Amino acid sequence: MARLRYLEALRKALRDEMIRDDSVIVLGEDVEAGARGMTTGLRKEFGAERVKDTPISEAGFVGFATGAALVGKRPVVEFQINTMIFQSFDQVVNQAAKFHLMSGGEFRVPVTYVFAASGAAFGNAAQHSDHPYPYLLHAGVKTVMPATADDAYGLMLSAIRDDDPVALFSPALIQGRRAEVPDEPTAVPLGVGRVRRPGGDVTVVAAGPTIPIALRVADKMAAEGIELEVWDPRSLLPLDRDGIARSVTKTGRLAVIDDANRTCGFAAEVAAFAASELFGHLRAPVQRVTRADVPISFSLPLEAAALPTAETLEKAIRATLAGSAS
Amino acid sequence: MARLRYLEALRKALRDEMIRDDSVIVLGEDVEAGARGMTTGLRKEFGAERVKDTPISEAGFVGFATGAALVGKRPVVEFQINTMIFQSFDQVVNQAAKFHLMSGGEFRVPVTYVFAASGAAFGNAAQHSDHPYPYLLHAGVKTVMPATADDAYGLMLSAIRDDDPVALFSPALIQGRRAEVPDEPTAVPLGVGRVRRPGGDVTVVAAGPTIPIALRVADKMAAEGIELEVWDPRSLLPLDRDGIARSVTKTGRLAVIDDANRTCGFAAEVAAFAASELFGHLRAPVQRVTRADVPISFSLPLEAAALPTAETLEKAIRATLAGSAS
Amino acid sequence: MSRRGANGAIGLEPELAISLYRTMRLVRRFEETCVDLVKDNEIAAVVHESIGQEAVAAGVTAALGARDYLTSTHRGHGHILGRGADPTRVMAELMGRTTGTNRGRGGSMHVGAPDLGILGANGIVGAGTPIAVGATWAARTDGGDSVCAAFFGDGAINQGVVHEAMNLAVIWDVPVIFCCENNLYAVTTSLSDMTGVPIIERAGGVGMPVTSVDGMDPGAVHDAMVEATARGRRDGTPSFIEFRTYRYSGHHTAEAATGVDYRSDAEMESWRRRDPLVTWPERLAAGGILAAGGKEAIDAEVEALIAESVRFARNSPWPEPAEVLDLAYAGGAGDGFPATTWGGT
Amino acid sequence: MSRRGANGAIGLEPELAISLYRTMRLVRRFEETCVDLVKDNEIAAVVHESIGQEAVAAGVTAALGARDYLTSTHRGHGHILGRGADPTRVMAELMGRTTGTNRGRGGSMHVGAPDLGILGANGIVGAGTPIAVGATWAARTDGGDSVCAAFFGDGAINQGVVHEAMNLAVIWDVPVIFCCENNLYAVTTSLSDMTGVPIIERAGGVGMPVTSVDGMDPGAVHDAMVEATARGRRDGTPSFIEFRTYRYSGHHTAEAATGVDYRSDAEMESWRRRDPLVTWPERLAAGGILAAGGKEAIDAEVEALIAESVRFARNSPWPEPAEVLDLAYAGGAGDGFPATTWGGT
Ligand SMILES: Cc1ncc(C[n+]2csc(CCOP(=O)(O)OP(=O)(O)O)c2C)c(N)n1
Ligand SMILES: Cc1ncc(C[n+]2csc(CCOP(=O)(O)OP(=O)(O)O)c2C)c(N)n1
Ligand SMILES: [Mg+2]
Ligand SMILES: [Mg+2]
Repeated sequence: MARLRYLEALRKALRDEMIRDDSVIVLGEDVEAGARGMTTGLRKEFGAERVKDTPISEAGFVGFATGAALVGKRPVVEFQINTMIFQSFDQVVNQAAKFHLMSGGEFRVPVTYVFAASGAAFGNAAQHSDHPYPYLLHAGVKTVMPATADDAYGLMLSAIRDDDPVALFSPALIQGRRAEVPDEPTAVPLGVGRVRRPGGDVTVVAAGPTIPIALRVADKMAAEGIELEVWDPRSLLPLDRDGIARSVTKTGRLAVIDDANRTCGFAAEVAAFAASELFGHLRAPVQRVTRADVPISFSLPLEAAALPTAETLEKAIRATLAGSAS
Repeated sequence: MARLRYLEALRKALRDEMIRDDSVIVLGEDVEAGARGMTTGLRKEFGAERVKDTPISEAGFVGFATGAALVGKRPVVEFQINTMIFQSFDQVVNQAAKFHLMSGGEFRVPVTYVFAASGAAFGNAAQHSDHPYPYLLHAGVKTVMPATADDAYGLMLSAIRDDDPVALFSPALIQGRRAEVPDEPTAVPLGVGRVRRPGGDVTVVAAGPTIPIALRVADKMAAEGIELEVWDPRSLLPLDRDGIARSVTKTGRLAVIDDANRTCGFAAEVAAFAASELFGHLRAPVQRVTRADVPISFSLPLEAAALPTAETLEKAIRATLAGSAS
Repeated sequence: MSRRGANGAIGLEPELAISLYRTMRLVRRFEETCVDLVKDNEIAAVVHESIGQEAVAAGVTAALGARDYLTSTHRGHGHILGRGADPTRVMAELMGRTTGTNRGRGGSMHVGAPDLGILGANGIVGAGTPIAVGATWAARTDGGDSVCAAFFGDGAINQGVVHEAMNLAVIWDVPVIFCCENNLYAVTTSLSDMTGVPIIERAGGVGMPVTSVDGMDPGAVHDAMVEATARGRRDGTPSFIEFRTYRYSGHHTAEAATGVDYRSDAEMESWRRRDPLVTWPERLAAGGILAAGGKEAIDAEVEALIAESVRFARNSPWPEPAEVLDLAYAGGAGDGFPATTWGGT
Repeated sequence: MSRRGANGAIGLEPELAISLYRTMRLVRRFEETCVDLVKDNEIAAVVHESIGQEAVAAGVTAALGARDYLTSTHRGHGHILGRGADPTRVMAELMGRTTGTNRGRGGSMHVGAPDLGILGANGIVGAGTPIAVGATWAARTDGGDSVCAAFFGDGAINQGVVHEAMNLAVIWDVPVIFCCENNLYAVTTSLSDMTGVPIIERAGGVGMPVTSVDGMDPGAVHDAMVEATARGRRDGTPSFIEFRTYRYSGHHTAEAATGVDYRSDAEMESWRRRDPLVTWPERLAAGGILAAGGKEAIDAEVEALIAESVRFARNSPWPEPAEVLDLAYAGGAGDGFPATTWGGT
């Protein structure tokens, strides 16, 4: 076991897989120099054929990765900025994600898309602060967002080994955090959530950067005797619905805190699932704590006001305990 | 009043606005010849400066429209195929949709995006059958999907007159249907829903191509004495939540049938809204009837199996009446 | 690849020259049959006919070797059949049957075949080009000499991603042959309104060898491809070839119903006079390559094959609705995918 | 626009030549101040300095007229200030205050100003170019003669949308001057690894006049722009100008912390010797255009302006959290927008 930062854990997972499997290659802007940290040193270790800087051609290099995957490579594509998925949107959702089915199962597209430093981070402004995973979820792209270094390590392994496209979000606000990471490759399977803190009163579904927020609120409310169960799906698609169901069956109350936009976001999906499948267990309105559905302003007070916070989560939890919509 | 087809109503609205307002222009692939029907004859009537065929450069011409809008035009952009939004995704969600806020309110982007013949339509296969409005909803782009010719007319007027980007979906499966359309320009405001059929037992939220399905099921179940209230939001963002609330307060039961993907889709948004804001009025699980979250196969039996149908809606309604998740 | 023999005007090995005719004939009759099947609702939606453009498909594919790749377009039957896909399985695909190349999941615009290196036809203009570059690059990392024919139309030249893909091929030495079928139109729009310069200048500006050839002459097409593939195999150079051609039909089978009108009769007539299905066998006959009755024998053989394809497709089973989720993911759509509880089946 | 006077080596009107220096000095000192403010957390996140590239901003903007337009980039302070934006309001924007050009909503990468025709800086590489084409086209539909300077970097040449935008300008006769600041790098990647041909060939292939000029010489920059804008006004021709320049700083203020290393000391040194902030005033002095003490007077004036900008910004109010939704939509975010019930404020 070594205590690694989240970003180091991603790098270790990538490196371990590259050692284990020759077909793993890395593509992206400035991956040779390792501008984003995940790929530092890999060019030197694995050479020019396996670690390639790309031009600023997101649609082009995502399509390139698809093609390489079709004939046996396992490309890991790093998006330097979260919203760069938009440039390559057709290549991801209309090509890579549909290729297997369209080909009648003849082709597979084992590509991993890594979103480096995703989400907002103190002044990145409207075009660099998105957390665009709901777009991918809607498109049916497998998507994970680890919250801790150990999960970052284990989910990165699974993402690379998966035979479908998998998106991995590495949120800016947490990728400096540390955790114990096993020395031996230990994959965390897709679709298996994790209780971050057990509790019997309210289930709080959180993911990625909202995990520390949820834990903070849980600590605070525990002092009042209110026990939150902080439940981390880790993988947003596939989603461990059974795990959510187990928790909500116990608590009867559900709040979802999520760092993406509100409308048609991940929180909406979890709330909708609960409204259908867990209705009989719910004793109070489901709470959605999300972004404010407005582009993120540069100015810090406005950025903070648009993001989900401990205060809004606490308010929502008190509302659900009082049995009212927030 | 004239009895017009949906597509004719769109064309009439566009033409009426072009007559009324010189700043309205039309851009898109093959709009001069009117390959998609909405723009037939407009080039001849309004000339080359106002009706422009574009190259197959979706990102380019969407950006062009944004620029033209910034300096006073009201461009109407026709996407020849629904998924062409993917090519221009950055220009829509990261540029046009954010421009007003990013500029501190100094600029406006009054562009209308029309999605001609959107959705699936008997054999268009995986890349041409999407109904991509949830992507736009998540991005905060105002979005309407009229179900009838009169609403097509009225919402098109509102879309063009709006000072923000507005997306209008014209579903392939219903754009041949007829309705009475007023001779005088009568705008339908964004954000106001409409009861398509009143009923007291179950609220069925449907939109666009699922309206005829919902009405069919309502007819059928009425014979058994079950009265569905078919409620058409018409505009998906802004969403007439008060209208949905009124209906659900009355019926206590909600089913949503929607022609987009399930995960993080429009049905998820409506269900999540109900789970939070209408929880106290709900007497049974909310039902989501959607696509199956799988790329649409070419082969017709598989296409049909992936789409929301009258049968699945009926099943869902019976489930909600029985108080169970479907 | 067969190079020029000593046959005067034709200049190709007789066997190859004849097989080019056979391919063109197969594609023509296959598509004419498709048009009928669309009319009869036996093929769903529309098909985009390449009738008139067969010489390009035949000439390009004849120049490819066994380990080479191909990406195709919405107008791709010729590419696929030329490459050697079994017409019965392609027809079954177009008729949505489980015996189709894509088990009925793809249809006309998505035919693919790993064993033939056909990395999918594509319904999205230009989208196949970066995929072609990536696949070809990957195939060569273990020392192979694969090349790839990436097809697209004149309209695709204005898609940003095509430009990006061409640049990737240039900077990474990936021998994709960018095969641009210039049939003068993208749906109703005329190429000359949509670009300011000849199409090959656009590609030349990215830094690869470009050439423009008569796309109504399968021999000329083939020769240009032989040169480009040889260069590509040798030193990884990508190439761009413009094939000047023409589609005799509308953009697709439903065009007539839309009432659009964008081509003059004179223009259409002038191109019809150059129909490779007529001119090529005439040249072969004049050059003594095709003996009396030779054409008729090929035509009859093709006819039988087409008839068999339709018969095979008609007798093939439809997919079952219950299979709808089976191919959503390579590992199947198990627990955790909303699809599994969406309630449809 | 001032054209060449009779001043020998410089060849520009003295007033213009001096104002080019003033602009460069303003941009340099503004950005040096920004770097300090970022260090002190008075400016959030990062700024992308254009230090070293000031001659391009000064020369290009000096050639624009009142009704012309400009689109800028992530590295855009020079473009904005050159165009005449009030440094106090730009500084207030960078410090997130309500008195900023964008009321604090935009920050460094999004500065815009309708009254100056500044259609936004852009954080997305290349994304401003089609916006520039559309705006310029629209502005000319009522007979005006506007042109537009659309800035982007060498790295942007590989974005598909830039290619699409250039083509739109060509086919629709829209006089956008595509101003490519070639500073040899995109973050850490070297242009020479990312394109197979000189950058101007890429643009030339689309069909517009191209030229490459010394981007360390504001006079040369200005002259090239004057030629391009005159041609554009006259007949709608777009142009592409490569400005060969260099950034003395890292990609942005946080680069040093990442430990990347991609430029040689010798290379940096050679470009530093050509610093326009040194060479240009020397030339002006040598040509007798800048009298003794003239430079110092400008420098002092600029210093006062910068100090005043920082003072103004510091004394300006922050936006209130409660305003968070105000500018979500042009008509406000009323009923029906989830934003209004998201529970945050
Ligand atoms: C990116 C994209 N834009 C638009 C379309 C709709 N569309 C399908 S084919 C076509 C014309 C293509 O023209 P060209 O590339 O010349 O090929 P051709 O049809 O002439 O063979 C268009 C616009 C599409 N499928 N993909
Ligand atoms: C489409 C897109 N891809 C990637 C990025 C991340 N990024 C920001 S600036 C930059 C380099 C741009 O290089 P260049 O165009 O040469 O401009 P320079 O920074 O040298 O001024 C990159 C890759 C981005 N903002 N947008
Ligand atoms: Mg064409
Ligand atoms: Mg650069």
